[in-house]
Amino acid sequence: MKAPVDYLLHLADNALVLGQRNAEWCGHGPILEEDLALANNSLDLIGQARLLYQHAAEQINGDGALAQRFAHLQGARQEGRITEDTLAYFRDTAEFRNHTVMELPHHGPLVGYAVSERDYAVTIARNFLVSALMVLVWDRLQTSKDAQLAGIAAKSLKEVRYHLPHASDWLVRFGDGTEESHRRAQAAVDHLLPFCEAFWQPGPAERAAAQDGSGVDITTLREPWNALVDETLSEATLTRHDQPHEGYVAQGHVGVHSEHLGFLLAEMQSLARAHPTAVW
Amino acid sequence: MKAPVDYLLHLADNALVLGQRNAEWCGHGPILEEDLALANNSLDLIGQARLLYQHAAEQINGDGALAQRFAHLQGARQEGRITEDTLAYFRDTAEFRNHTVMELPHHGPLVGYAVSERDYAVTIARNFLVSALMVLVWDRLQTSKDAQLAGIAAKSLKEVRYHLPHASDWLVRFGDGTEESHRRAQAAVDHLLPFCEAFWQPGPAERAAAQDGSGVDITTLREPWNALVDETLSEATLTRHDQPHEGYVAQGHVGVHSEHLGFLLAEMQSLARAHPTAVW
Amino acid sequence: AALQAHFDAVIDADGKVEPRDWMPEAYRKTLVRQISQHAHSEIVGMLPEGNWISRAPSLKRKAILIAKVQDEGGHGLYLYSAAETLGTSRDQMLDALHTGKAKYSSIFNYPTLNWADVGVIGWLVDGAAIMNQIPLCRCSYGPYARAMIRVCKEESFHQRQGYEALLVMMQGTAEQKAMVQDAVNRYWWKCLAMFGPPDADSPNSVQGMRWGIKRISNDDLRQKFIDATVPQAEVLGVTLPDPDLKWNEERGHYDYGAIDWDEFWATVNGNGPMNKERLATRVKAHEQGAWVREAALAHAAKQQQRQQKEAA
Amino acid sequence: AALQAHFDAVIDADGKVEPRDWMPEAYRKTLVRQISQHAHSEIVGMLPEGNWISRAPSLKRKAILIAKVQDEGGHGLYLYSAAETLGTSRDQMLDALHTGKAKYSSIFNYPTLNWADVGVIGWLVDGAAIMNQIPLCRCSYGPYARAMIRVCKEESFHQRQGYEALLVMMQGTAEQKAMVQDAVNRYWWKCLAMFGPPDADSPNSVQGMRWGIKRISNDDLRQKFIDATVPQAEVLGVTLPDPDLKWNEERGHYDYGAIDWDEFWATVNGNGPMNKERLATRVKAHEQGAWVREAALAHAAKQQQRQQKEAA
Repeated sequence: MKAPVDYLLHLADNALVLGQRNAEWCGHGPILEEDLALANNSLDLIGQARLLYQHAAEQINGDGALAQRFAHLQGARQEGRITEDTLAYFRDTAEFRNHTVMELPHHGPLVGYAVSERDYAVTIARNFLVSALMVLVWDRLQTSKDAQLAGIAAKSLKEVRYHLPHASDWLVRFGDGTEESHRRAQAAVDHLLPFCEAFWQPGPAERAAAQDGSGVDITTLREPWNALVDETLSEATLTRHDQPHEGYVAQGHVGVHSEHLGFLLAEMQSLARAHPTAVW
Repeated sequence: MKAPVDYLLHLADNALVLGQRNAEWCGHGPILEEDLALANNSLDLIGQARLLYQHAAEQINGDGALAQRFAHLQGARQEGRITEDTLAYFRDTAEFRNHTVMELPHHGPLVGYAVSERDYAVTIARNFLVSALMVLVWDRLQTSKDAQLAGIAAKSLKEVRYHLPHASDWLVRFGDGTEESHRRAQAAVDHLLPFCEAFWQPGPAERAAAQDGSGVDITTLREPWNALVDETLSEATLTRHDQPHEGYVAQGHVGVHSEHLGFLLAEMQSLARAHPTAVW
Repeated sequence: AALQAHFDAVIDADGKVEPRDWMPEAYRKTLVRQISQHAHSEIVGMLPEGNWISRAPSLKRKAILIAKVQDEGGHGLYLYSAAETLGTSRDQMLDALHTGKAKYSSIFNYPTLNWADVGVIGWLVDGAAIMNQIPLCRCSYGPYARAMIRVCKEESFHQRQGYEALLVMMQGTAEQKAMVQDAVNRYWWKCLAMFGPPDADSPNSVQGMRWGIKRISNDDLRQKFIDATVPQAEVLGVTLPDPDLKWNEERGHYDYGAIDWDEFWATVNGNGPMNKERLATRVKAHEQGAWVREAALAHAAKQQQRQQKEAA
Repeated sequence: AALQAHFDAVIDADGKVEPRDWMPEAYRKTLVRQISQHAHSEIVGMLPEGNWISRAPSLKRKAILIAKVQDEGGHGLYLYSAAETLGTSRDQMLDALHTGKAKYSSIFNYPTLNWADVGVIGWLVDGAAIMNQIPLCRCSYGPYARAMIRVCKEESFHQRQGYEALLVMMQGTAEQKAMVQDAVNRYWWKCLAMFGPPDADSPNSVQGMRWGIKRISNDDLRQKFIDATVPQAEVLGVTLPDPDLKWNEERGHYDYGAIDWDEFWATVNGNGPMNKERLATRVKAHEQGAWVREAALAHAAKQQQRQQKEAA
């Protein structure tokens, strides 16, 4: 069996959008080793996204109703068929299904068209919070009833098992480092944690996948995720202020994003969209 | 007679790109009054660009050879004809003919994909240097042999006669203000002045227009421009370090831009290019 | 007591209170709070629309949008001036905004996610704002009433422009129509909440009515807005996202569904989708602009010194 | 003197000098200068290509580009390590770069203006770099020679990838072909200048040859590069922007036109199109990363203290 296309797109969009963000540091990192580490993280994520989009594209091309649903995406097709690039480069903001936290810029809360210096603490805190989720998700997805997805999960799990300690080691260094690094790390965690609440409010695609055994019931991962997060935050001498969660829960995974994704996609898709029939 | 299309595009691109940059401050200005002043400046510039693009579009649509040259621009056409929006939204970076100085971000020298806070001193210094040029250019173009361009010039002259004192008053406040504002203003002027050298190296379109009487021989404006610049810099207690000019002269006006224009256009054109047949 | 009697008489006669007139402290405070909140809303309200200036899909729309956002800044300016006539400086008001003491319209704590949001803000948000504001053109405090006359005139213009932009989009591609519907779906309920809590739960209103600062109740304004908007939505060809919305012959009004007041209050209390982002952006602009303001002051002081020397 | 004699003997026998060996101060200095300059070139060289990562037009090309830029950073790392074996720290070398005392390859002072620039940098810039670097794989200083073997292997891979990307574009749309030609037009002459001034004007070369640090002359390398590249350009279908470029049967080489050395020297001396931008970007990254490095040090110190306490 195959996982629902929208579930694959959710996983793929998460990986692509975070990979796009992390690659922004390339050439601008605080230490050369970190330029390399983030480039590596980004490469892994884009690799995961490609496998997931390819898997989704195969299903779309093989199913008349799905093909119809995606018929408006005309770019980067090969012999009329949708490719990984059609899905990455020709969907609009509202069609992306990544969690909002993936698309946030590397700084504190600001509106979409504000500019600000990048803050490595935000980058590290996000990579930590997301990797802590994904080690759990990919581990479970190894036993997905969708064998192809299970294979992608096994590969991705190996990768995220590098990402998580990288991010958590740095978060500990920041939290338990200097006064400035502690302040930045705490601010980053305070900024990002509320966006993580969305992890536990699965959308229709995640629920469908959990039901048919191709996906994971994400709500069962909340406790182990909390344990991972609490352990590292405690080692980092950082405090959690997000419980209980009050107010808005981010909805990127059901297509209602922050103001930031539009700008990210405008840049990412600009060249591909200017040449929709080109092969690269 | 009509001015050469490439000359009109040069003037239009200057106005549009600087208008786009100045509008970035909207909602982020240092004082509410400045948000309004820059929005006003931007509105004037976009208004000028529209008149110039419309004038260019008429010529292109009315001339088979020109129509052929622009045939690859398929977006935002009306009944198959090129519009102002075709020219603004569907040309690529290398087809833009604005001076490089117009496209620079509101900060000091950095590569295209670097991020930095905006510096109002850069904004003001650029508006000053450019307005000082354009009061002279529009004044001369009032007697262009292209009557339509002469009309646009008369209107634009009135506008830039507001822009110039606005920018020069602020430049004086900065130069003759606090230590920090002086330092920022001097750095901005040092950063931007070398890009102005390009004003005096007209490209083929400007030379053709000067020759046929539709344009202005820009090199004759160098002295009066220097006088305007020197007077204000002196009042601002700022120093000119750009004479004699050594090294690279910016070439945006002949299509070889900085790394910044690509990002500006990616954002500006994103929505229009995603919907090339739409009417807004 | 004579002063109070005079004030009461002016109010009762539907006259205008002017800055030089005596007024009760509570009246002054209420007005400062309301006018500055309105001014802050204009300023914060520049951000959601400002978000689309760089990406406006045609030069004409870009110019219209810049002009509109500029008008909002202008409204902020007159409203701050009107509030200043009551003895509170712009700096004090900005400080109250930046420290979270003063509020602004909660509608601006939602993001603008597609280009149609700009049109929908014009049509629905400005439309709702006008409904709220028209009665203020007759409010008892002169400077506020006069500012509101100008604001309302410009807002009506914006509302028509917004609606017109949506009409064009609804005649366009399938994607354009989908954008409009998506924007309407996200904004409709938030606009209904703009009129404030139901009259039963609205404690400030009675005193406001007495003072001629508030003239029509929240629920009445909301009903008026709905009744005016439904036919416009039909002309446009969008569906308003309320299955309970239907004409009630008996009442002579549209019935409508239940507003999610929990969501409204969460947003008012700082937990909406963009409260932190909007406020932090304003604070950042102000802080990063400090050197500009300081430079202007320093230069003015130097100029004055020089003039005094010359005069001496 | 015995040390000098041993050193000379190793050099003459084409042997390897190792970090523990005695070496003349001038040899050490020359190597530090050359290796650190090379390392800086790798690091600064991440920027022109890094400029296109966010806009790479397909996921495959995005992944290839990230991997390539990452490799460049990796080259920077081994080269800094090789230079550190000569007793200069990475911090010292970075400081020399950031204060403008150390140079980096001037080719990176040109902007990347369209996507084909990425392919052209792989094909021509990396191609020229490899020509320069292959002889260094046999250079007399062991750590440098070994670093260069790895660097050259990866660079050759990048060069083939760059060329392959261009081949695909040249089979594509008219716009894609135009991008490739435009990029070649902008980079061709700069690449020829990468081999350095003509032999007649190149004073450092003799000592470098003697020490086995430089093994082939600038002009010879340049000719070799041109001879190798012209047929590749033909296969690709691009025109090299040199009307004087033609096969000289007699010499068995391509003749070529005059290089604009004024432009070259202006750029080397800091007045190229992007010298300020490249350097300022590196300085900014370093300065803004200071708190990160300080945090790592502070945390390591705390850890150590805790371990000592536990041990006590």
